[in-house]
Parts: sequence; C-alpha cells; structure tokens
Amino acid sequence: MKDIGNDADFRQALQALDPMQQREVAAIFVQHVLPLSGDKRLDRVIRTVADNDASEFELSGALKSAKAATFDSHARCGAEGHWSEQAGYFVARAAVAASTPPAQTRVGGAAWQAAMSARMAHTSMLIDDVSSEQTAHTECEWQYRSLSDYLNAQAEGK
Amino acid sequence: MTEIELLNWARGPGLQIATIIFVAGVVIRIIEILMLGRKPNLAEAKGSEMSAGLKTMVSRTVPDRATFKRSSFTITAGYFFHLGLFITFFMFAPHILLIRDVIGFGWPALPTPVVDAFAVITIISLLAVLVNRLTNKVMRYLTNFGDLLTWFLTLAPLVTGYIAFHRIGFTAPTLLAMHILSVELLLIVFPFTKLMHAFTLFLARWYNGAISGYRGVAS
Amino acid sequence: MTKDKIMQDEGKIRQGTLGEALNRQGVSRRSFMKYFASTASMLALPPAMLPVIARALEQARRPSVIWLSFQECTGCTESFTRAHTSTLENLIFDAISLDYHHTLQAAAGHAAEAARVAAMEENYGEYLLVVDGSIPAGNPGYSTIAGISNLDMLKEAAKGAAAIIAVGTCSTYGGIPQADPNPTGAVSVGEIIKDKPIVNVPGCPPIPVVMTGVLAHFLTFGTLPELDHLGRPKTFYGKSIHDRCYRRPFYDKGLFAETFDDEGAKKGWCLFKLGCKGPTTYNACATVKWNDGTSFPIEAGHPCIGCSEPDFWDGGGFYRALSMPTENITKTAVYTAAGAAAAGVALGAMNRAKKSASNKIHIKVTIDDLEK
Amino acid sequence: MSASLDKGINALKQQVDASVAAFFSSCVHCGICAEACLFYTETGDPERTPINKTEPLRRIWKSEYTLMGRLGKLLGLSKKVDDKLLADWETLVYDSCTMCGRCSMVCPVGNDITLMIRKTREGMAAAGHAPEGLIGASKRSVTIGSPMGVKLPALLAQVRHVEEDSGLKVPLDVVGAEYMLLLSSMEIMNFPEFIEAIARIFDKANASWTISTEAFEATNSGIQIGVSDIAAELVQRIVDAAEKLKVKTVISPECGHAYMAIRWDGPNLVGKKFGFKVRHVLEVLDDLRQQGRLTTTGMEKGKLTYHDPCQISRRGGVIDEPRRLIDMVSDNFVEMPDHGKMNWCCGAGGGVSANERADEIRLKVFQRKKDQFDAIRPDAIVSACSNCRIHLEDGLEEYNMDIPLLSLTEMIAEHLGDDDRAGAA
Repeated sequence: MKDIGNDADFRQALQALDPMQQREVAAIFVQHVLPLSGDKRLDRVIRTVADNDASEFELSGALKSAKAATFDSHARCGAEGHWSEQAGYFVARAAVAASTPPAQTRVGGAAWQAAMSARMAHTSMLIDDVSSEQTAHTECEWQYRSLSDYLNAQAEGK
Repeated sequence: MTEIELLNWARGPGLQIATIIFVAGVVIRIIEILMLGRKPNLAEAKGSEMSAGLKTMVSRTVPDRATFKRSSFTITAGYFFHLGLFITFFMFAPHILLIRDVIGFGWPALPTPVVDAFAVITIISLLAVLVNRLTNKVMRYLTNFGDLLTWFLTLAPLVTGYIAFHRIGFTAPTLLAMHILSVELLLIVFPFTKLMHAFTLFLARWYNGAISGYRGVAS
Repeated sequence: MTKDKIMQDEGKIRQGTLGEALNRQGVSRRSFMKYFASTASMLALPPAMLPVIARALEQARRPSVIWLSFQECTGCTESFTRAHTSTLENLIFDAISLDYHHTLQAAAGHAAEAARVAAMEENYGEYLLVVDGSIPAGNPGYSTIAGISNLDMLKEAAKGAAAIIAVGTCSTYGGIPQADPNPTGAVSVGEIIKDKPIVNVPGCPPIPVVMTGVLAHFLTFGTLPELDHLGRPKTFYGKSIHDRCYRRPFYDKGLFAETFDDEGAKKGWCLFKLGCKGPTTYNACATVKWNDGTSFPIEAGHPCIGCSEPDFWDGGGFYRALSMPTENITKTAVYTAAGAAAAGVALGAMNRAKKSASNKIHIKVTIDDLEK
Repeated sequence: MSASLDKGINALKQQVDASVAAFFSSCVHCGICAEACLFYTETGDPERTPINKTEPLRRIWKSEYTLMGRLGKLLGLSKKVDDKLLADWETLVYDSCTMCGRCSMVCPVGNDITLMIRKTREGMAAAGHAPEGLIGASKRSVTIGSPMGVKLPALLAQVRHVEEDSGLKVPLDVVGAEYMLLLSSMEIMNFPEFIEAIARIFDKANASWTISTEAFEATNSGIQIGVSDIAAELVQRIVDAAEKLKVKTVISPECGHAYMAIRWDGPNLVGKKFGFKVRHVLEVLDDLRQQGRLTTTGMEKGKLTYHDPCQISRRGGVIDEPRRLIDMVSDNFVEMPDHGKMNWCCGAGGGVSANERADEIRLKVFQRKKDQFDAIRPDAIVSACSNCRIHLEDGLEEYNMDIPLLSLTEMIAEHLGDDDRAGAA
C-alpha cells in the first residue's frame, strides 16, 4: 500500500476503516498528543478506547470522562486564554471523538475527528512559540505515517 | 363649615386646587421626560420604530402565556382593578357628566347596578393587590411608602364612592364631599407618584416597542 | 285665616287653655283628635300616645309667639298660611297667641312695636320666638324695623325667649341674602344667638305642615322635637329627598332624563342629570308634598334645587348635576396647562443644560480608569 | 487607577434620556420582571429583581432630572448614590444580570429594564465598581485586541490549520471582498472549525470574503463592562479595517454580544453611520439560501431544538433566519417552551462568563435551561453563540445531562451538497 501524503487520501483511508479500527487509530492519534494534557483521566480513556475487549459500559464511561475533561479545560469567554492550556482542551476533544460511539459520530468519523483535534492540540502548543512556522506540519505528517504503518500492519496481519 | 359648604368647597375651590396641581404636575413631568431627548439611532434599521412603538403601546396590555402563568395572581388582580377603576370612573353616569362638563363631550354610561358591581369587584381586587404586595416576596421587597400611599389613595375614592352611592353611615352631603375630596387627594399626589404611569406608560411602551422594533423584534 | 280674625281673638284668648279655646270656637274633640292623629303620624309618635297628646294639648296654656321677619321675602309666611289641613291654621293660630307678626298683624307703626315689647315683657322667659329671614351682620343698616336693626331686635327678643324657631333657609342658614357675594353680610339666627335652643326649619319656603308640626310638638310636650346635627327636627329632615323619591328606582337603574322634554323626561326618569339636588337635600317634600299633598317639584318634572340646605344658591347652579364642578374647571385646566408647559420647558432646559454639562466634564474612560 | 464616585455619578447623569425617564416614571413595583429573570426564578432572591438592579441610575434620574427630586435634593431628602450603594449593587448589576432582555419583554408598562441596567453599568464602571474579570477582559481587548488575549499569530496558526484541513484558502486582508468576517476569541480558541465551516460555505456559494488581520476580533468587552469609550474604540478598529478593505458587509460571527456591539451599538458608539452593512452570519447564510447559493443535502438524525442567543434573537432581531436554516437540514425540529424572543438565557452572557465570581450562581440558574430542555428532551441543541455553547455544555455536564451542542453554521457546513462528508451525521 502506498504511503499517505495528503489529507484527501488520509481521510479516505480513515473512513474506510471499520468502527473498531477507527477507535484504534484514533487512540494512536490521541496517544501522541496526550503529553500536552495534564488531565490524568484521559490516560484511562485512551486505554479503554484502545482496548478491543472494552465493554459498551466501559466505553460510555470513557466518553463521559473525556467530555468532563473537555468542559474543564476549555477557555472561558472573556477570560485570559493560555494556548499551552488550550492544547489540553483539544487533546480532550480528540479523546471525546475517539470514544464517541459510531452512531453519534459527526462528519468524518471518529478517527478523522480525533486526528483533527490532535492537530489542533499540537497547533495550540506551538502558537505561543515563535518558531512554530517550521514545526506546524509535523503533526499531520506524523499522522500520515502512523496511519500508513497501521494499515501496513493490518495488511500483514491478514 | 356645614356639610353642604364642605361639599360645595369640594366641588368648587377644592377641585380647582386639585386640578391646578394635577394638570401642572402632569404637564411638567411629561415635558421633563420628553425634553431629555433621545439620540437618533445611527444603526441601519431592520424594522420600523414608529409602527412597532405604536403596536407595543397596545400589545403590552396582554402578557404572553408563560409570563401570565408565572405571575398569574399579580396580573389577574391587576387586570381586575384596572378594568374596575376604568369602568367605575369612566362608565358611571354622574362621572360622565363631570367629564362632559370639563372636556365638552361624553359617552353613554353603563347601567348603574353594573357599575356598582364593578366597584365591589375593584375594591376586592385592590384588597387582593395589597395582600399580594405584602406577601409576594419580590413585591414586598420593592414596596416603599409611595406604593402604600398610592394604594390607599386609589382605594379611597372607590370606598367613599361606594358608601356615598349606598348612603352608608353619614349624611349624603358629607359622603359626597368625602368622595370628591378623596378624588382630589388622588389628583394632588398623582403627578408625584407612580400613578404617573397612567400617562407615562404609553411613552415607556412606545420607547420599548421602538427600540425592539428598530431591530426587527416585536416586543 | 285672616288678619282680622287673629287680631280680634288677640285679647280674648290670650288666657286659658287650648282646650277651652277650641271649645269656644266650636271645634269638637273628635276633629281635634283627627287633627292630632295626622300630626302625630308626621311626628312619628306611637298611636298609643294620642290620648296623652290630646289631653296635654287641651290643658296646655296658649303660649305667646313673637314672629320676627328680617331679610326675607315673606315666602315663609305665605307658606305658613297655606297649611293644607283645612282646620290646621285655625287650630294653630288659636292655640298660640301670635303677639307680633308685622305682616299679619293689623297694628302698624308704634302700636305694633309696642305690642311686641309688651308681649316680651309679659311673657318674659316663656314666649316662643319665630324668625324668618337672615340678619345683616356685616352692616346692620341694611335692614331695620322701626329704626331698630335686625341684629339688635333679634338679640333683644332672644333674651326672653323660651326657644327660637328659625323658619326658612334664610334664618336657618343665611339663605339667599347670604348667597355669594353676600353684600349685607347676612347670617343665620344660629350664628348670633348661642344661648337659646333653636329649632331650624329650613326650606325656601319650608313645608307648612312642618312648621305647624314643630309648634304642635312644643305645645304638646312643652319641649322642642328631637333635632339633628343641624338643629332640624329629625322627623321631617331625617331622610333625603332622594331616599324617598318616587323616581329613585330610575336613578338606581341609571335611567336619566337628559333634557326637560326628552323621552326620559316624559317617562318620568330620574332628574339627576338635570341638576336634581335630591341626593343631598334633607326634607320631607317627597313624602308630605305640597298643596294638600298634591305634588312636589320633582313630581312636577323639575329637579330639586336643594332649597332646604345651606348655600343652596351657591351650589354651582340649579341645573348642574351634583357630580359637576361648581366652577369652571376647564378654564383652570387650560390656563394651568399653558403655564405648566412654560414651567416644564424651563425645567426641561435646565435638565438639558445639566446633562450637557455632564457630557462636557466627561473624561474619556480608558482601561486605566477602571479601578480606584 | 483614576475611577471615582464623581466620575460614576457623572456617567449616570449622562445616561439618563427620555426613555429612561419614561421608564422610571412608569414603574409600579409590580415585580413581574422578577419572574422573567432566571437569576430571580432560580434563586428566589428578591434583590435580584431586574428593576432593583437599576437603583443607582434611578436615584440619579430622580434627584437630578425631576422637579420633586430637585426639591428633595435641595432639602437633603434625596437618596444618594455613594460608594457603598455601588459596592452593594456590583454583584446585582454584573453577576446577576446577563442583559438578556427578557425582563424588558414582560414589563407591563413597557420598561426596557435591560437598557437601564446597561446604562447603570456605565456609572458602576466609571466609579471603579466593575468586576475584576471584566476589567481584565477590557484591558486585554484594548491592548492585545482580544479579551482572551488571542494574538494574530494564533489566528494565523488556526487559519493554517483550517486551510490544511479543508484544502481551501482562507483569504486574509483582501481588498474589495464582499464580506469581512469577524471572529470571536472563543471561536479562535475553542471552535476553530467555525472558520472552516465559513470557508466551505462561502466557497460553495462562490462568495468573496476575507478576514482582516488588523481587526478580526468581534467581541467587545466595552459593552459588557459598560464603558462606551472603550466599546467605541474597539468598534472603531473594525470600522477602520472594513473601510480599508472596502468590504460591503461585515459579518458578526456566532457570538451574541459581538453582534449587539457591532450591529446595533456600533454606529451609535462611534457617532456615525457605517458605510458598510453589518450582518450576523445567520442572516448572511439565510440570504445565500434565499438566493439559492446555499443548498444542502441530507437531514440531521434526531430531534433538534434551537437555543436563541439573547443578543442575537431577542435583542438582535435574528429570530426567523436560524429556523429557516435549520429547516434545511432537519425535519425533526422542536421548539422549547419560551423560544425565540422569549427564550431563557443560558446564564453566562453580558460578561457573566468572564466574571469568575459569578461562577456559582451561573451554574445555579442553569436549572432554568435544564427545565426548558427537559420539557422537550432534544437529541441535540443547536445555537449560534460560542459563549452560549460553552456554557450550555458546562451546565449540561453539571446537571448530568448528555445532549450535544451544535453550532448552526457548522451544522449547515456539514450538509453542503457535493461534499463527500455530507450526511455523515
């Protein structure tokens, strides 16, 4: 399978995955930006999401935790915003996307949403950093690579 | 002073004094309000100021359903006593004679027993209004001396009018004089209390309607 | 009743009881009782009292009565002489000794005044003083009799009176002479005499039987009838015209005559709108009526003018309804509004000046000005 | 550091006009406004009755602009406005009022109580009695350009992200564009997908648009804290940018007070009519819909309802537009009781969300919204104000309700016809 090098391919590839695979890939994306959040709940969320054997009950608990993490970390209107903290918010949103059941997932699917939020987390981290110009693309490139690896691994597994 | 002299005083000099204070007060207050002026609105309009203002002047008389539910007692009692006041004052034949004498024209009266019944309803609803004012915690919090004074002075002409019509207690000239004097008292305090809302509510409603209407909202 | 008869009887019947006098005149005890039945009913006395009254009256001594007429129109006397019970005036005039009444007496000039003085001396402390007409207190010269001002004559006559009966609205409340602007400074009897019992019998004129009724009461019991707060006999003045008016149901229903010749007037509807003062007038017209119970003004289609109430002449006009102001309120309101508009504009200008001064001293609020 | 009581009193004097005088003259203390205010209905505290919040302004009106008040003042009888009063009233005027305007809709004599509270804030702020949170937001707005401290690089980073995500160009500083989009800091920080939604909708509608790098911030702390001078300065920045870029229409984003600030207060704050139009994004979308330039495919699953942001609906006049837009993508739209111009506020507008002191009461009064949602139990709530959205999410979480919040603009963008993602919801 050829390597993924742009968003169109990336999205197509993600949407081709079944729900379980979506969850796995989403977990990979979130895992990568997890250090940007200080919220310990998200570790558990991602562990659950990545777990093939997680029960529906466990998953809904994970979603709940992830949502709580979102509400606790968003910037409040009019309050001074800190982009480094805002990165945590987007990590939480990525976790929400990853743990949302397929029936409720909005456009693009769970993995795509998680990927977008993870990128925003990465972007947020870099906003206060003057050298951000050079590193802005690193997250999506990493995601392309990770997806390619995952797909290759899947192909080999069969 | 005999009771007839008192009555004649009430019908003559007393009424003159009350009229002067009432008219002067009301005119001054309305001019005071209007002359404060309002800056023209420079934002691009989404609706008409004038027609919305005029509409709200009328439409505010009827509360929306949910508001009525939340304040049903206040609103119902308010309706009854305002309607009752209106009917007892404007629809009683002797009053219409007075009005015709002052402004030059009148209108047909309601049958006296109907007005009489409304007087009772009005008195009862005013009592209910007071109970409400003293028990509803918001109203109790807002209530000041002026509220109690105007309540009393609004009730007084109704009660004196009722007992004067039914000739209870005192001789007729005394009763009639008391009735007229109670109205004069009402006229005198009118411009300096919240009773002014009888006039200014039309301004207030117009402004409210105009402000909303300009933005395309029917208020 | 003629003047001659009164004067003729003058000397003869000054002494003796009423019963004797009546007998002399051929009045049977039966007709006497009949008269008293009607009077008693007007006085609201229980029927059981009748024999008592009759006996009392028969044995009563005829009191001396001095009748003073001041600023008056003689309407009261005219009314008095038209008491409708046919024998009533006779009875009354026979029952009293009318020693002075300058309209009715035959004597004139010094003789008349001498009769008055004589009666006052002879019956000092016992005579009844009847007064009609008001007294010019402002300038006593406006009305004098035989060179004596009304004021002096009243004071002098009051001194020896057992009681005073003020007959007619002028003597009870000042009446028409006192009407605005009251050029003579007219006052009522009650405003001058404070130390004698006064019965007020107001009306312009009073109903004749009311006058005779009061006399009858005095004759019967030797006392004055029960009076209300205005000194009027409660029996006759206890209810207002309105309370007893046969047109009252129309008032209660709100059916009014709007003019003197509209449908309402023809149907006999309430005359309130035409200025009827019945609601505030206390008198017996609606029950006793006039001219032998024939009618009374409202029955004749005319609103009550309230003649038996104080200041009835100054009530804003006979044809202005009670609920109308007595003065021109419209003019007052218009002038006031014009003046107030000017004052309001001045106050408004002050407000505007104050506001623009506030705008002028306003210093732009920057983010550095948000804390103290 | 120069706020003073005198300045506050002077500011209040400046605020009294004919409407205010008519309003105060008409109040009969009926208390009906209390029942329209969620800060009263959910706390039962009569001090929070809307008309009571205007007491400082009322005292100034009475003692300065009425005959009897002037006489009373001469005799020393009038009630004074002093620092104690203003200090006591601070939590009523700022923490217990979102200026949602509901009281103004129910007052039987027609008092625009909200307007009076807005005016009262002018005096409070000038006297140094504004809450810390709003002072901070105002300072950041003026010095940084955003109440939340969002600087241009942050916007550029988000724009770049959006461009990558959507493959579309986000035009910056394009002279002569038809639309100039403003953004709220909330959108830049919390909901950058809004920018993407706009990019995609306008691309589809073939509309020319741009974002000014000099004035992209839509919010205006000045009108929240109640300092017209500051509000005017912030509005002027937008006016300057719009004139520089010669745009036809400035678009106010999904933010309530921003719309009030630029659309209705803006020209009056800077003292002149705008040479361009100002529209709320929903008005623009509805226009595009009407012109046939905005078409959608697919329908939303589940029952939707719309939370009217106060400043956009009741105080702003954008009421029918969102409903027409929702109808495009939903056949299961249900109104809450008390919707549209009578909707209940989320509880966080008017600067309340920027005022940390008000956090507790803000969540307490959310009970009102909960009751409203409970009445119809929607599957999702659509709104058009980022602040409402964030606070509704907060409140739903607090009250253990799990209902997703959607941005109307973003929802429409998800249903753009030829997109491969359409109908995925």
